[in-house]
Amino acid sequence: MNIGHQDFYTQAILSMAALVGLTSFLMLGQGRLLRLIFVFALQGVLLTVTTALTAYSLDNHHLYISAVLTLVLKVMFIPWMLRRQVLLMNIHRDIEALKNNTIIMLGGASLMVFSYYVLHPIVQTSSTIMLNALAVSLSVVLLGMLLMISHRQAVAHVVGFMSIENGLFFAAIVATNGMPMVVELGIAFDVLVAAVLFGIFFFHIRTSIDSLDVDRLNRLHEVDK
Amino acid sequence: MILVLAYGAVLLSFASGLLALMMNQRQILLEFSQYWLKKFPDSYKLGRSVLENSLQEGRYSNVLRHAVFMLLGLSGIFAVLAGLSVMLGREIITDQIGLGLPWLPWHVRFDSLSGFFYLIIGIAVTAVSLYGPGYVHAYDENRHPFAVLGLFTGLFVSGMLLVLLADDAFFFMIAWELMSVASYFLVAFQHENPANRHAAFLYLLMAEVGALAIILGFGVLASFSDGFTFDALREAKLSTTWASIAFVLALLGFGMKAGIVPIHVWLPEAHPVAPSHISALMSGVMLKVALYGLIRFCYDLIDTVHWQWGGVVLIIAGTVSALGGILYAMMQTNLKRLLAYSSVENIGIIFMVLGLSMIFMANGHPQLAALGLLAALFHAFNHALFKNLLFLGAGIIQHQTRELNIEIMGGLIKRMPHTSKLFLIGCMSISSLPLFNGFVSEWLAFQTALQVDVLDNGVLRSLIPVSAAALALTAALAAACFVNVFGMIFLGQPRSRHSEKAYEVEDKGMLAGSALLAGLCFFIGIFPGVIIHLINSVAGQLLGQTLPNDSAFGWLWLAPVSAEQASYSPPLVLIAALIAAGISFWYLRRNPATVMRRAEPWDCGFGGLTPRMQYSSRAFTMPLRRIFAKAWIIDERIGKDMQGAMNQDVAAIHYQLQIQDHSWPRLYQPIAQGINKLAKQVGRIQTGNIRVYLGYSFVTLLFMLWVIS
Amino acid sequence: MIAVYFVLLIPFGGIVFFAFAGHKADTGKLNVRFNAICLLATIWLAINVLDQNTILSSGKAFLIDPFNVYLIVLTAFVGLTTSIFSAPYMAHEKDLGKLTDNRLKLYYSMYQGFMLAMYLVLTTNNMGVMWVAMEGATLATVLLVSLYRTPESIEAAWKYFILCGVGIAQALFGTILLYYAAVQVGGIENSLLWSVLYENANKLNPEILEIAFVFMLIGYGTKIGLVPLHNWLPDAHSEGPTPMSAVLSGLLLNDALYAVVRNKMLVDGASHSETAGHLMMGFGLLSFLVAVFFLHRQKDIKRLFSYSSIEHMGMMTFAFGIGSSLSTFAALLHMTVHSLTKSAIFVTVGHASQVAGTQSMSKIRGLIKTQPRIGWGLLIGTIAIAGFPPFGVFTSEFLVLLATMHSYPWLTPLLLLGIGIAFAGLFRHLQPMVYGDKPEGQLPIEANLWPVMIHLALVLWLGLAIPGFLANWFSQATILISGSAPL
Amino acid sequence: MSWLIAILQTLLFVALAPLLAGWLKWCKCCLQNRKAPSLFQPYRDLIKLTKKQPVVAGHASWLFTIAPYIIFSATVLAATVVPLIAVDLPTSASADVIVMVGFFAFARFFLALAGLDIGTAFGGMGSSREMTISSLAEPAMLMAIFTLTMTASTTNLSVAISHVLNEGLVLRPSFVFALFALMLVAIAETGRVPVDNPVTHLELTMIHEAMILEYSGRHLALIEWASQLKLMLYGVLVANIFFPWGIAETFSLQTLGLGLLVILGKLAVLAIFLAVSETLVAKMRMFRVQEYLGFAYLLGLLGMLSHIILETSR
Repeated sequence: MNIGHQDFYTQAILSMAALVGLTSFLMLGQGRLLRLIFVFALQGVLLTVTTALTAYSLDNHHLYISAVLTLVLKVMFIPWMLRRQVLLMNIHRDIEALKNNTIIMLGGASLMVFSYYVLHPIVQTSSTIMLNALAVSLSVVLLGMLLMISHRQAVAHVVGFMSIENGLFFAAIVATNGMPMVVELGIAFDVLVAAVLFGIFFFHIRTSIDSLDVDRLNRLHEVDK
Repeated sequence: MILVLAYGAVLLSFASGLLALMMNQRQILLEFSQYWLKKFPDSYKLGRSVLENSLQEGRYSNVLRHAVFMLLGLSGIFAVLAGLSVMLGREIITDQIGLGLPWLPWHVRFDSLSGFFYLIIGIAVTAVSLYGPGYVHAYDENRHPFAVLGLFTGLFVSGMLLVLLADDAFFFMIAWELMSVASYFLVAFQHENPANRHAAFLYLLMAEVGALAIILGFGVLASFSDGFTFDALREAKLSTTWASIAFVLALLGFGMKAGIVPIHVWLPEAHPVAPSHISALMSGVMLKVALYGLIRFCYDLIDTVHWQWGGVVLIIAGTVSALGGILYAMMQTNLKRLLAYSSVENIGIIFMVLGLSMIFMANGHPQLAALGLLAALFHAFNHALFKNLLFLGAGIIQHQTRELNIEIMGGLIKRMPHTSKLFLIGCMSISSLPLFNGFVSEWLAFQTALQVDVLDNGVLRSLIPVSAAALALTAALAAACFVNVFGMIFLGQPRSRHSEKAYEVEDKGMLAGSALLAGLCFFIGIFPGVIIHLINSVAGQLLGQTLPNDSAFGWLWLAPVSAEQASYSPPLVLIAALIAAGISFWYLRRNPATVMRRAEPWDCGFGGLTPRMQYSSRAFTMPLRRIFAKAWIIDERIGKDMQGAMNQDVAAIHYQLQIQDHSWPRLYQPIAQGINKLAKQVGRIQTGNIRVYLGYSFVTLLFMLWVIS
Repeated sequence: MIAVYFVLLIPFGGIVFFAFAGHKADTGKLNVRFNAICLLATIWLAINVLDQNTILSSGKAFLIDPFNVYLIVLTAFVGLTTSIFSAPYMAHEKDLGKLTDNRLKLYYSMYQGFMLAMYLVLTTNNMGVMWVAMEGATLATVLLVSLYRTPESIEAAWKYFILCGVGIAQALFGTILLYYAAVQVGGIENSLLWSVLYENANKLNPEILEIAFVFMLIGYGTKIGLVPLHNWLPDAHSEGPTPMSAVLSGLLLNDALYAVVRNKMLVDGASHSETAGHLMMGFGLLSFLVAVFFLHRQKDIKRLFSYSSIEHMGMMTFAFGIGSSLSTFAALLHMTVHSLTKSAIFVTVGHASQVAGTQSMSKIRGLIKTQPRIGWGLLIGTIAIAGFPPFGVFTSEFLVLLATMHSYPWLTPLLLLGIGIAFAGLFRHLQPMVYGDKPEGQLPIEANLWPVMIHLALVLWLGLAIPGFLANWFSQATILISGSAPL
Repeated sequence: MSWLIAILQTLLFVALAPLLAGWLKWCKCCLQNRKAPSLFQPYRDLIKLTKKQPVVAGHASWLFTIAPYIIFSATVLAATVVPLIAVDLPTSASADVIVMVGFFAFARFFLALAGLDIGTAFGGMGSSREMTISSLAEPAMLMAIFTLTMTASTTNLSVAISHVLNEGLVLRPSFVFALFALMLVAIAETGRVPVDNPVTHLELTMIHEAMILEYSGRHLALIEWASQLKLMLYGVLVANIFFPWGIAETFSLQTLGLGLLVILGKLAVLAIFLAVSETLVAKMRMFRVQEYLGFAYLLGLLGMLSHIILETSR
């Protein structure tokens, strides 16, 4: 079916979905930490807008709250914290040389296709938007994991982790118009705590292996060297 | 009533175990007794004095030791009574104990088969408990706490008894494993020397594997029936294939415990290192419990034994074990190791005869099947007697000479007169000489094999006589082996300081325990009818068929098939022997002029025979080692020290001989290495790099999503 | 039903109290008290459930049914005994100078936090909340894993954090899909509630539920420690303080499995294909077999037993996957006995490594001679976990084997192989540690072995006879999960 | 009545054994162109020995001194089992052929122990070799005997013999094999050339002699007598099992007398065969004995198989 026949709200959601997906791709290809964090913040903004949009169109009040939560957490607090850490440990200059970047990108693209393919059964039960939205969010999740697999910087891992959260959040918003309030709050709380813990851990890792390169966290293994 | 006796035996052995735990609790008992005496000051004068005496510092441990073994002995006696009464009554008693799974309480069944093995265990345990106190007295309480030994001995015995009582798979396995684990701790008792640790590990590992096989065997039956009670399993209607699978599993499981070649390796490792009275129980009794399991499984649970190949398998396995066992035994110099291998041999014989009876059963000759079963059970009984006797004897020797290596013993017959006589009886019965019990069962085995004519299948008709001849070879080799043993230990001149200094054991109990068994060996050898009468009730219950021998003069004549075909009357033979010996003795000794004179033996005129010039055990077995060289992995080294001009003349010669069991390099080492290799390979997946780990979960996710859609 | 609130509020109070009270000499004992009261509360709760089988709290926020009630009591019990053990243990660690007051403060308050999360996972009726609590458990324990601040511990904690975080995120996606499926049907009020979902399971779209289940399985499976998602587990167990390892092995893994099974019940309700079951069987068997081999190459005693945990969780997952009543009963029983035994083992292991002053097994020798109670405890515990009767583990493994024999006979050889190899792997390492002569410079330590004895006694009891009420719960739960009573 | 005959027959055995040995020696001497001692020389030797004072090795134990009596009476017991001049005697019912083998084993057991008891190299060597050879010989012998017992389907010797007797002259290939097997075994068991040489005292070749090297006086007499008895036993076995004709089936004087004469004749012939073979064949190396006995076993096996396949195949 053609997007032209959808109402404005749907169109907006779909374009948002597209943008969110785009941001994940940007992150995936990004070698510089500061830009990575910036794009992540951007994704947060998009989420906030989406949430607000949904809240407005359904005038569902508790979604406003979660929009605000997103704004505070994902747009302000976490990027701010990460940025601060990066500057603190002044690793903002070193660029992570991503090996075989193009392959990863292609992989990401194929992931998007894959997520459509996986979620296909859902089409019977619902409108295409849901499918698209869910597919996008699933691919955001997968891209987040791919980001973590491809990047060696602990900060990048945190960003990836958070972007996975974003993907989940997006799914929750567009597919089910948000989870019950208590769950939303719980998730937000978890994210907050996680963020704080990450902050602590950067410090510890830094002190123990004086770098944030996770490849050097390899004392515990089962391979005979 | 009978059940009370049976339970009593279990509980008493259990109680003895618990009592042993009191070893270190003297203080508590003391305080308690003080309190008690204060409470009733004027009661039980006698009990009070006894209590005070027994709780004295020096006395306590000794008293407790005796008390523990007394309980154990009581349980043995109870077991004997229970077994006898159930077999004489020829009844089947069932009961339930409110333990176990919610929908499956422990089922108990006490029938003649259980009763017979109850009898075996009872006798052995009684003897051991006579023997025990003197033996364990030697242990240093701090390094080898008696509490542990006593506790696990009690658990071990009760485990064995429970196995015989079990009437559902679950209870059976619990009892079975209780037996294994308890004996494991006993093997590991002196765990400061590595040999014990290694043996214990091997033993427990194989016990575990065997138990798993048995569970699987039950599982096969259970999956064709509802529930795990033996009654349900008996109802199971199996296709021949499944029955065969179950049989193979059972053979594997029980065979591993019974120690048939090539899954016997734990035996020669575990028996030498355990305390002697424990090895006596393990070798003499525990193997029989495994045998019980096999008989129960094959004759009782798998309802109709329709496949004679099972019997053939048993015959072949048995023959191999019998020959292998005795050949390996002959090459050992460690006495207890040797005895362990000879257990393998005897178990082999038993399996072989069982196979015969199975074949007869399959071909529809229940009476001959009964004969075979009789021979097998009878041999099991005899083996329990003389193997216990020999192990106890070995214990005494070790106790007195601090030695187990028969190469450096000798001349003990003068220093330990009683022990030597008892041991001689053991040797004679195990090498199946007439007038002793070993011979009777061997004779029955031959009689069974000779009934092969009734079979139609030509292959069997030619296979069975061959195995019978192998049995003959085994018997002859056993005789050679035990001539060697007795000769090296007791005869000739002492080869070491220890055996020169050795003296007869003071503790009467140790001798009494052995004497009991020796007496039984002889008695059963003369009046086999007694036992046969008992076994007939077993056969009657299992096969619904008994032997005709139960006739008049059954005690005098042994005519298992018919007096026409074969008969043997030990009492008459004994009388005749006495007459002949008496006449010749009287006739030759009547002349007083010819009293014996002692002189130096003939030394080829060189003079100065030294003990080192005697034939050693290695030398004794050398011809057989040459003849059956293929049976072992022999590593023989002769080194010469040269000296003198141009290093021509020999100063000294060193002789080294290592003899190894084939099954180690062929079977066990490959498995162990394989597992280690695999483990190394598997270890590679855990690289320590978190990104790889993330990759794992990523890939897994994609894969499973793909699988789903 | 008020009991539930007690059960939740007491640990919450604990968190706050320990966080603000700071660490004193008797904090350990206080911790014991908290857990003891909590245990009483759970018992009270259990007594409520005893007469009527399932209880929904007002507002349906909490659900207590035979499946989770015994897990709740178990959680409280293990929590208590472990705290009993941890008091002297942590004190000793502090004396060794490994820890500071601040860290101990954190430790105790997070201990309560972990307990809270566990109770929440078990009691809640809301799948979302269950997820939140599960994540909370991770967050609560991650700092404890890195409590010693050694490079290894930090590495372990980081891996634990990232892997579990990412994994659990999948579970959230699964939850969302579940919710979505429920919303799709329409006409279902507050459709994240398990009880509601369970009632309407047959209405839900099976495809979506199966996809959701995949995510759940991956997510919670990471917590269960299913191969190949298990990599965090040995690290976290070996580097954290031993009491933590005890509760992780004894409780966390169970609860993750609990979550998976809850979801499996929904999927089974929706679709009558056995996909979910087969997935679980595959995962379980794989984990079981792989872990078995890992046992052989361990050098660190705590790693050894954490792999054995993986092995046993694999077996439970497998058993739940089979889904026959017998196997389900076995799995429920196995959950209980495994967590009892394993936590007991970790307690002794902690003492043992304190005696030897190291966790590397090559240095731990002659425990029976050095400190007989610890040595025997470790030996008996391992015998129990290796599945020797009359301990309860044997019962459950026996039933699992027979159930497999019934349903998938050709898989039993694999199981047997695994059990055999696992046994060899455990004992080849265990024997040198407990047996042999006493090495130089090892001193007996102040050890409290009551927890071990109680645990092992309970396991023994369960092996000999399963008490009526427990048996009743088990069979109720079995009916709930597999749809039919055991035999 | 029958009991009386049985006892008499046993006594006859014991009495005749030295005569057979004498006869054998006589034949050999004649074959080797030596002047033969009188047939009754063995009796004289025995009597002389019983008169002598026995000398016992210094540290020999009681076992050494009672062994001869045990050996002798065990062999006598074996003699009670074997029908010499008459069949179906009660004694052969009280112990069948397997028991007879058992008696031999019994004697051998104590002989070997006695050899070890004196604590010299020779004794040990002798016992070791004796046990080796016998343990190889026993299966071969049982194979041979099984062939017979399976034909007659009894292990009771006298029943078996009367069975062979009653079914008349039947050519059984199995019997031929069994006969040869039994002969070979008999030679090995009785310590004749080529397995052992009873007359030699060259230390390294002797087996039986090595064990009894320390015996003297009445002990030696008993052992010698026992071995002569053993020789005769095997002879009678071979003779009466395979050529039973002439043995008495009813207890009348003439039948018994006839039986006696017949058996004497058979033994005489057998002895001649033995003497010839001993003159022609040389003693073989110790480690070729296994091949020899292996051959005997093979013959026994062939006999068994031919019995199963050729004679009673169904």
